[in-house]
Amino acid sequence: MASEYTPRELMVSAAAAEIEDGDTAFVGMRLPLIAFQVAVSTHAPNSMAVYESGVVRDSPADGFIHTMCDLPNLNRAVSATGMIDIMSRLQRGDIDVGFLGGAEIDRYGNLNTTWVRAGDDEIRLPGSGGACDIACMADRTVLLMPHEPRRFTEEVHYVTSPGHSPNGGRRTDHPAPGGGPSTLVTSKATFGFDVDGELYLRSAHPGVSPEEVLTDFPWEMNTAEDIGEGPVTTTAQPTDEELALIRAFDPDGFWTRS
Amino acid sequence: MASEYTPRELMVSAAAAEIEDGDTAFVGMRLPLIAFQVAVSTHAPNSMAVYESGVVRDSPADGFIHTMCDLPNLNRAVSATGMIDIMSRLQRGDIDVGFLGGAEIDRYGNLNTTWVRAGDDEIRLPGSGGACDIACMADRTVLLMPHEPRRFTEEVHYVTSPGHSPNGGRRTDHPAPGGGPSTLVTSKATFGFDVDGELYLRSAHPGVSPEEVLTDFPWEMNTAEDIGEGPVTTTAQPTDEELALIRAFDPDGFWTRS
Amino acid sequence: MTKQAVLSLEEAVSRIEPGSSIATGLALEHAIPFAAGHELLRQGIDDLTMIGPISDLLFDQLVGGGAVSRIRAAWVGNVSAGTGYRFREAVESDEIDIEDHSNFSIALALQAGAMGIPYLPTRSLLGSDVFERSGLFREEIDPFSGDRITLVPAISPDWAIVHVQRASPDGDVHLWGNTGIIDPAVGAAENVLVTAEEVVDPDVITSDPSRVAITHDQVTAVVECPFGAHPSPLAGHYNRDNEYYLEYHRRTKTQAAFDEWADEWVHGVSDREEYAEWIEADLSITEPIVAAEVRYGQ
Amino acid sequence: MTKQAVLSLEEAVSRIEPGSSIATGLALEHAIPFAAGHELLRQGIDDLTMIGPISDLLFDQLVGGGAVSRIRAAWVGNVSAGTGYRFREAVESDEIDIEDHSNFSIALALQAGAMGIPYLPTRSLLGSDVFERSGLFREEIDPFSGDRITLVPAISPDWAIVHVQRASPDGDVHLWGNTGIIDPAVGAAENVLVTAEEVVDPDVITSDPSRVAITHDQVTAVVECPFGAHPSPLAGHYNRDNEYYLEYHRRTKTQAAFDEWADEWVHGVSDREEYAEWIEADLSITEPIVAAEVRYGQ
Repeated sequence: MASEYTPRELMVSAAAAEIEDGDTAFVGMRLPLIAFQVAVSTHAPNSMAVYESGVVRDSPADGFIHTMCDLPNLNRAVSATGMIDIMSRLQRGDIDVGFLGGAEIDRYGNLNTTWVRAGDDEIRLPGSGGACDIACMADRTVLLMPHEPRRFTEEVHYVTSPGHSPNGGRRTDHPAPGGGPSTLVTSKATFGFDVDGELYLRSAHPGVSPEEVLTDFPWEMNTAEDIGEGPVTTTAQPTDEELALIRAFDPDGFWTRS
Repeated sequence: MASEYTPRELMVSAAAAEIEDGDTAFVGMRLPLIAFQVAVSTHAPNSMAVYESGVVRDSPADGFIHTMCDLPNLNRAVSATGMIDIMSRLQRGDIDVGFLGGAEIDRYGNLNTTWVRAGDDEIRLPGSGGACDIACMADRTVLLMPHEPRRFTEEVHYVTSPGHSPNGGRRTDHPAPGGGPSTLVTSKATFGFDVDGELYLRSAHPGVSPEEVLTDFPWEMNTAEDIGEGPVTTTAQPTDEELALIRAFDPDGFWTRS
Repeated sequence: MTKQAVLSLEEAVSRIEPGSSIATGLALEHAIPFAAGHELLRQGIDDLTMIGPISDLLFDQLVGGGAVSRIRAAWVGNVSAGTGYRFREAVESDEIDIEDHSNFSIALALQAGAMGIPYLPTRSLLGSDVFERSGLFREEIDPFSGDRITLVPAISPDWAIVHVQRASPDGDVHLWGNTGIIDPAVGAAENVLVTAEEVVDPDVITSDPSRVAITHDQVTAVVECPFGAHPSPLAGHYNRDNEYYLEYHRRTKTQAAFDEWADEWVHGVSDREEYAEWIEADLSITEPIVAAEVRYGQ
Repeated sequence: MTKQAVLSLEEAVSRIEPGSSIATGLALEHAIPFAAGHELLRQGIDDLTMIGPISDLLFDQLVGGGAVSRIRAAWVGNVSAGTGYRFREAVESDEIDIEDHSNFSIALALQAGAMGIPYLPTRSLLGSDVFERSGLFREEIDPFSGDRITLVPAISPDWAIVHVQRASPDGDVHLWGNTGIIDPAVGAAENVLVTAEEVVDPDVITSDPSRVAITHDQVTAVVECPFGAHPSPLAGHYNRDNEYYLEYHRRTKTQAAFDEWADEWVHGVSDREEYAEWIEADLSITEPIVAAEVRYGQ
């Protein structure tokens, strides 16, 4: 039996699983800060993380990090330079995986973190940060979002972070050089992107039914089964080791317990 | 009475005089290495020097420097970065004066340090280094050459470091953004560039007659008098203070006594 | 070009004219010049154009204080809590003009300014609305490969404001840890205001030329300003005051609430020494790491 | 990406294939990797394309030793004495191909490679024969201002060879003093060979992340190589051996004379330890300057 865990702890575990050993990951704010530390402490000891403020790390921080610039994230780092260096690594194709969040997503993985519509009003969000750059240029991106139906939309109101081409072929007919989104992790399920760059349901989190997940989307979404990838599975629960690490890296549960 | 001095010591003194207080100078190889140190030690205490290897200095080195990268030139430097930083200062217009040498010069101050012709043969020289960049982008450049008639030519064989436009107006009708050459110092005389960007004789060094200087050029060269700048003067001799400094900065006379 | 004299924060900030463009918050969540920003508010210097990458809170405070007309940035909010309410309300009600960037586009714009070139090309932006809904960037064809490429035009701010660990009185600066886009912004800016945790003897700075990030010829004013980056962290000096960010978030949902917050934390503070006494959290460095020795010499 | 093991100079250099392009001598007259260059000659690795800014002597030696087919550089010679006779003779007799650059154009070409973009624009070059007689650069119109501008296309060398003060066995590097175009070249190169004056415990390197100039993911091989930059200077370690440059100049006017010189100084040396014993000049640092303390921590 696995321990009790929060949806965010499961998301961190699922995000960590997307980092392969040897990967260089582009890590931004919030949950990915914890996910990289879990990955490098478990299955991906040779992975490395870059942060747009200038830091490169290949080990977890010895202390809670609220932001990439918190001092524990600098101690014993591989290096600390500036953004041009980090973004140049991204632009020249050295980043294997980048993490992105979004207030809205469409079926091609376009993300919006700039402006959303609420009835007749427009609501202003903080904006891109480095997300647009990561979305354009990382070899692949992993998207993390709370599972709320209002976030799933036929057309995002503003494409902050581009996904795949609506013309099929994923990034073939798209001006961005990176590979585009590979995985979406929500608080209820994980999703892949098919050969045409469209979202499909890959696994539902423990206790969530695939049907329940699918009805949250305003379009007819495929499942892994529909595209010949085998049945929709149940997302792996975080292991006890992972939970212990998550709670060590986020001791007050600031990012992962609420 | 001034002390005895070598032609190169006079050239260093004349080059130093071209650095104004508060200037940022772009300094390369050989005599300018000594000239900046003289200037900052005498009339231009607020001048600064940048070197394309990455060093910025505002004081003389405490020891002989054969090259810009010799360790005394790094000690107590203002900063040490890299070439992109230094060349960016040049490109954005922060360099007041740059020093250049040449194997050949024409009347518009075009310099050649790449290929020269000797009869039917072509002789390969080391090339531009940063000279082309300094020539294109410094606010003004000061040119230093041994006074040898074969170096003065109607058309240089290769324009390593561009001078003024042959169409008049100095740099007006020229693609390089800097101000172009302002002074030529040879081992016999100093020269300015007139409103059309053409060389004219400004002063002859002590013991040299202006006529003797003019006959060394294959074209009819104007003098200061011809262009209404007053008579051709005699170049100021290095002062005792300057000579003492030159001999402190170049104790074995490697650059300045031979 | 001439060397600087150390000024008071008040005197230094008073040199910034209303209507100026100011790049700051350049090291992202590190070393944000909050002290200088709050002095802008105290002096009522307004109509500012703020330029930055991720801005963790300071831009929101400047907007709340009525100092800002325009923002050219990649992200404005509160990294601990998300939304910056003052920014959001001002943009939604068209009180300020916003030019949306990505972190890289603002970095490249300043880098182009620092390099003295009209633009830098990038493989980012195309396919996004950061590109499509902006009149700033251009799509061109790379003449070497035929590929589509984006050109980001240079930005040269009137001012860059930077907080650093130590500076000489002349304005030569040692800075370490995350630097974000400090280098490009300092290179691009017309004037640089340096607030330093410590003003030190010039010999300290010249002992290590490779650590010098800003040279005096680039600097307009130097201010000694202990705790000048609080609540953001400063490498080697103090940790981030996370609770400050959360309290700010709770207390600034309306303009009236912000004004009350600012009366307390900005206008109610006569100088940074007094301010330092207010800070309740223990942010001190309790586990120092000393950098390995480096020698120069001849 | 994976961390490196420390190799012998022989083993590390043997990984460089004939026909490779190699950027080196990147810190100009500082920290030139002469030891690695001489090992290329001993192993007879030839048909090389050498890439660099000012090359103070090493390219001349590699040309003299028959290792070079092509040079893409701004200056090749001997900074103490001017002409590099082996280079001059090889170019004049068309034995090697030369692509003329300015220091900035080679810096920008590598910087474009490091940034992953096809070119960088510059205000330099136009009006010179460095531009006119080259098929490499392009003149374009800046679409923002209408000004004429030069585009310098990216160069991505197969190898960069760099000599540094200290490296961890993994390949993380502390480097200080003049760095010239080391950063752009390391970013642009497919492989990086680091020769280090000292290989040190990783804790030495991680004590000061802001001093790290090269990270292990960029590095293909690390070699401990004391005196590896001689006769060029290395900040904090040894001064320049000026007499070496003058002697080389006197002794290499003909190919036969060069061969005799190389028999002595290159082929007659079994390893760098033996080489170090040959050096007659006292190049040691007798007036050290210790960099002011810097702390990290939390």
